[in-house]
Amino acid sequence: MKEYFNNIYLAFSTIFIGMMVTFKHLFVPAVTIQYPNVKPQLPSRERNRLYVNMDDCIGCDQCARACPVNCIEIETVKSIPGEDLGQTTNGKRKALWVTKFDIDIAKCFYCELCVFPCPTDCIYMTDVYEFSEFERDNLIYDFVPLTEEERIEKKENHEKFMAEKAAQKEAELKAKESKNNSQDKK
Amino acid sequence: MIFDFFTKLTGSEISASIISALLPLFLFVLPFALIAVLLERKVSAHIQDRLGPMRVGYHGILQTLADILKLIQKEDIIADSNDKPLFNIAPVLVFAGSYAVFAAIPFTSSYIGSNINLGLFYIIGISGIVVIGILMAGWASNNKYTLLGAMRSAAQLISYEIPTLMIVVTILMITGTLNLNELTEMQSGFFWNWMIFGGQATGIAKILLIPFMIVGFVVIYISTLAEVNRTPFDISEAESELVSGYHTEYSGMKFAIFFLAEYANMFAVSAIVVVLFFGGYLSPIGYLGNTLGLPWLIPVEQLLWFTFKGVAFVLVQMWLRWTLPRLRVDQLMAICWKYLIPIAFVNLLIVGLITLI
Amino acid sequence: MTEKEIFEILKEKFCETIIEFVEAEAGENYIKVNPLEIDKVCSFLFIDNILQFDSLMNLSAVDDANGEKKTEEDGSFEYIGGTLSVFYHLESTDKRHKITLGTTVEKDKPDVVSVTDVWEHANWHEREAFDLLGINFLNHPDLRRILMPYDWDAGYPLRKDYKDPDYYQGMKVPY
Amino acid sequence: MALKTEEMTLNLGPQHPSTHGVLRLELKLDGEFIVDVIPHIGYLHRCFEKHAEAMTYPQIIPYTDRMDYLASMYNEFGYVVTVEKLLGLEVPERVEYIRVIMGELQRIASHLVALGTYGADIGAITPFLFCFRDREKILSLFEMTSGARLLYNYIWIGGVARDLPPDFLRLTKEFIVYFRPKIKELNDLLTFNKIFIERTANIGILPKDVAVNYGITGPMLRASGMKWDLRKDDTYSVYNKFDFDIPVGEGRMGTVGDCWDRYFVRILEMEQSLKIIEQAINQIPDGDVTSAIPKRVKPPVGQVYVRVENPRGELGYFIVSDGTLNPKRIKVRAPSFVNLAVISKLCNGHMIADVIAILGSIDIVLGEVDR
Repeated sequence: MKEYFNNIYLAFSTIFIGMMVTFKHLFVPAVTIQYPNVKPQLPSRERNRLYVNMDDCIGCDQCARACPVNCIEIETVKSIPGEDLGQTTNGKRKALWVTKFDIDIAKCFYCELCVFPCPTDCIYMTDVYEFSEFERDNLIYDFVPLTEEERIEKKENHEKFMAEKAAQKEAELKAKESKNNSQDKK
Repeated sequence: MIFDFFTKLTGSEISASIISALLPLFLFVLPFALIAVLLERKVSAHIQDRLGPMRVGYHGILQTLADILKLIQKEDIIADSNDKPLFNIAPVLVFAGSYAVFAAIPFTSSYIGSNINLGLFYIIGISGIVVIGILMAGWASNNKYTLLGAMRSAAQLISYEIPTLMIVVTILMITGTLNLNELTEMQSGFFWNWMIFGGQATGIAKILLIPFMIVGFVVIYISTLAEVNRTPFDISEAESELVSGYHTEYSGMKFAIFFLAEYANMFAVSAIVVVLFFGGYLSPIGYLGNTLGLPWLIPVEQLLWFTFKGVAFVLVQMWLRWTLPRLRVDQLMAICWKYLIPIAFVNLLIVGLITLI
Repeated sequence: MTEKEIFEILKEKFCETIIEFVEAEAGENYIKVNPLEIDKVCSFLFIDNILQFDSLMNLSAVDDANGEKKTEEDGSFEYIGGTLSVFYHLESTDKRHKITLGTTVEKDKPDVVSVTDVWEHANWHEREAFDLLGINFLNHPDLRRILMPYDWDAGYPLRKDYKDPDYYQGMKVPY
Repeated sequence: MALKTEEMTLNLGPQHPSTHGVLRLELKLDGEFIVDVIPHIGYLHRCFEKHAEAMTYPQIIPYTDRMDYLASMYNEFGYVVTVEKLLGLEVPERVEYIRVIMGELQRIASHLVALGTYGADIGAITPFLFCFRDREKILSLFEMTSGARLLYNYIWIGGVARDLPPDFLRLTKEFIVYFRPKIKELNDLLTFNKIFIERTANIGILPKDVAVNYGITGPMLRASGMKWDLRKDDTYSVYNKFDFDIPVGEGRMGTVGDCWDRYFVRILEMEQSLKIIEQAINQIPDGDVTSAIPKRVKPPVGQVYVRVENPRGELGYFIVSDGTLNPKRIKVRAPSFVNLAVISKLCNGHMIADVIAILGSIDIVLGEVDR
């Protein structure tokens, strides 16, 4: 019997305490923000969309190797002598044409492992976070500043250079051989 | 009253009854449901330190309209294995049950849908249709979750009618009438004449009655809360167990009708509590119409008072909902059979003895 | 109690079934047990008053990848022969000592006796080992796949030479 | 004549509001009563262990985040401790302190989700939002430290990715001051509510010996009355430098080891975590946090099993190294995976609503169950 009334008492008192808590919260200002109108202040270490500053990129492929999901694809072409690619901001001389630097941001899982090994600090994560697209292909970001023709041209240049070099070598070799041959004949 | 007025106006009893039957729907139930849904969302949001809907209109006041528009546009999905006729009738029945209650509710002294002598009895009886509707919905959906929800709901609604009736009988013993209009008029005067303060009784009987009337009010409030499936008694649509209970399979407009019925019901039971214990449409402090000498103002004021009282109880229902966890089905039954019914019985007995004084 | 002492006790009890005490270059040492006797050893460890290994911390199966590697033309490879291992990490919550048991089975006939009778904990871990590495636990009460679909018939994914099937229930697997 | 009845099979999940992910429970019902529960898992199996075999040791860290996504910091912590043991690496003291602060903050965040969703399972939505509101504060602290709110990749082998930001310690102190009254508020609102007690006390009782035999760990084991916490009993990092208690279930509202105990142990643990954080903030030394990070992680041939006290229990990593850059095998002893196995034993004889209560009190994260 005692328990019976105790139960009733407990039920009413605890419900009353709970209701007082919720009643107080009716007048507490909201902790949420009205998102698209008000945007949160993001800390400086925010890890969102990847960005590559191609002026500084030397095409060393370290970020692509560090990536656990292989979302970075880099292709490079060696420059031919006489071409000046300029320097990076921390004084490294660039020696490679980067003809492909694709980041598939749909694959990226924002671990930031690619940022740390970069020798020129040119790949980093920004605080841009709204970048949904209707087409999945639009999420593959191409960072190379060169136009399509330029890329082909660089490749061709390199191939041509290599071919010339090979031809030169061959010619040298031939010259050598013929020299040897003539020596042999002698 | 209003029916006679329309009979005179249109000259035909049929059209008059149709008009007076539809009047509360368009004047009261639909707008109320629209506001109540928004209110529920706003109350819950502010309790939870949020703001709730904010984007449609100023502070989201048009949100429910937008929702209704969305629900109307939605495809009406009927699964292959549903029992189609029952599936389609169920929401109608549920709404009919809860809407029919409004027929006997006295909104003002000059408007009552149907001023029948068995008003209270009629309300208790007609709301039983809701149980049939819910059982139908649960069965016809052909889904185990809905079936469980419907079974729980039926058991719950039928059990909780007993304490409700018991308290109604308690009131009946004091007032001696089932006519809601008369019942309200018997509480006229100032607020100390309300049933919760012992009604028209005087002297020692009044003082003795007050605690038992409060107990009676608490019991009937809890049991009506259970009858409209609100937390902590919402086991029939317990979303964490039964997904959504008996209306899991419903979508679009049919779901909206269930929703409408739920909010109509919330007000209906609040209205009953108000009529029984809080003087119905009566003003606690007198009428502005009397002081200004404008007799037509009095019904308007009464309607405002009635709505105010009803909405206050609806707000308490919401407040409870966003505070409390849910009971288990056996505990729900235990509360009814072990606590509410014995207390209501004892209350009935004591009030009966007091009225003899 | 150190691992060595426990090993001595076990050696006294089961001279021929305990195969050896393996000292690792790095990490932890373990006691190698015959796979068909492991349940006896474990129930002894569980019941014995001095040892009281009442808790199995972990049970893990490993593909040792030590068979003869046969590489196909398309780069896929297969191990012929080789072994699978199962490691049991035991602990006594009362006496506060831990040991590791290990057992090695041939890949062609990976039969290990289940220790579910001793520790209920082993139940799901053994199912996982069966699911992912195909170790057949004898006397297990409910040896079904646990993480992979029940009708997965393309082999055991954690084996080093596992190859994705082309289709699973009509769906192309590598999307 | 007895009425003929038959069992009903009810599939709870894989899509269900309160299975905390994609768990499927096959319930055999006799009316509302449970005859048998058969859990089916694997709907979120993402082959972590297979993936890990193809990756270098540092690359695995972001993957461990994704196992128990509510306690990512602790998953990293456990993994990193294991690899460091394999390498025989000593880390600077400041790193250890940072790891402990992060770990304990993560424990609070994780318990807040557990408690909040448990309230929602029982039917109270408001505590759920209150808990998430407080958790967001912790996530903001993590965000300013590591840059991400959920999957941090912050604790690295041999150190942490970056030093703490300048006002981190001040904000953490502020958080502690802010959070203590919130625990009381939660207690008022939910813990001591009569309906909540009715729903959880004496439900799903797990005795101590059964718990040990099933390998149950963490708050669940402690709720069964066993004083067992790896931070004290098999200490790692710098936990031996702090003074804190191990709360155990006392059966205050029912029997020892019931759902209410499991719930309440988590609340008490949050208070202990606050205590640890306070001490750690006061003791934290200065130093370089990245000095011990090795350039190439190439452990010697060997194997190691290391366990840490994850918010959900004993998180163990078993790593077999074959001396290359990639591990040969990583096996994760996931606490949720182990704790979930006991559900069929706990549920017998209870009702459908109790299954939800029991499942919530186990506090599973399906990402970790299926890996």
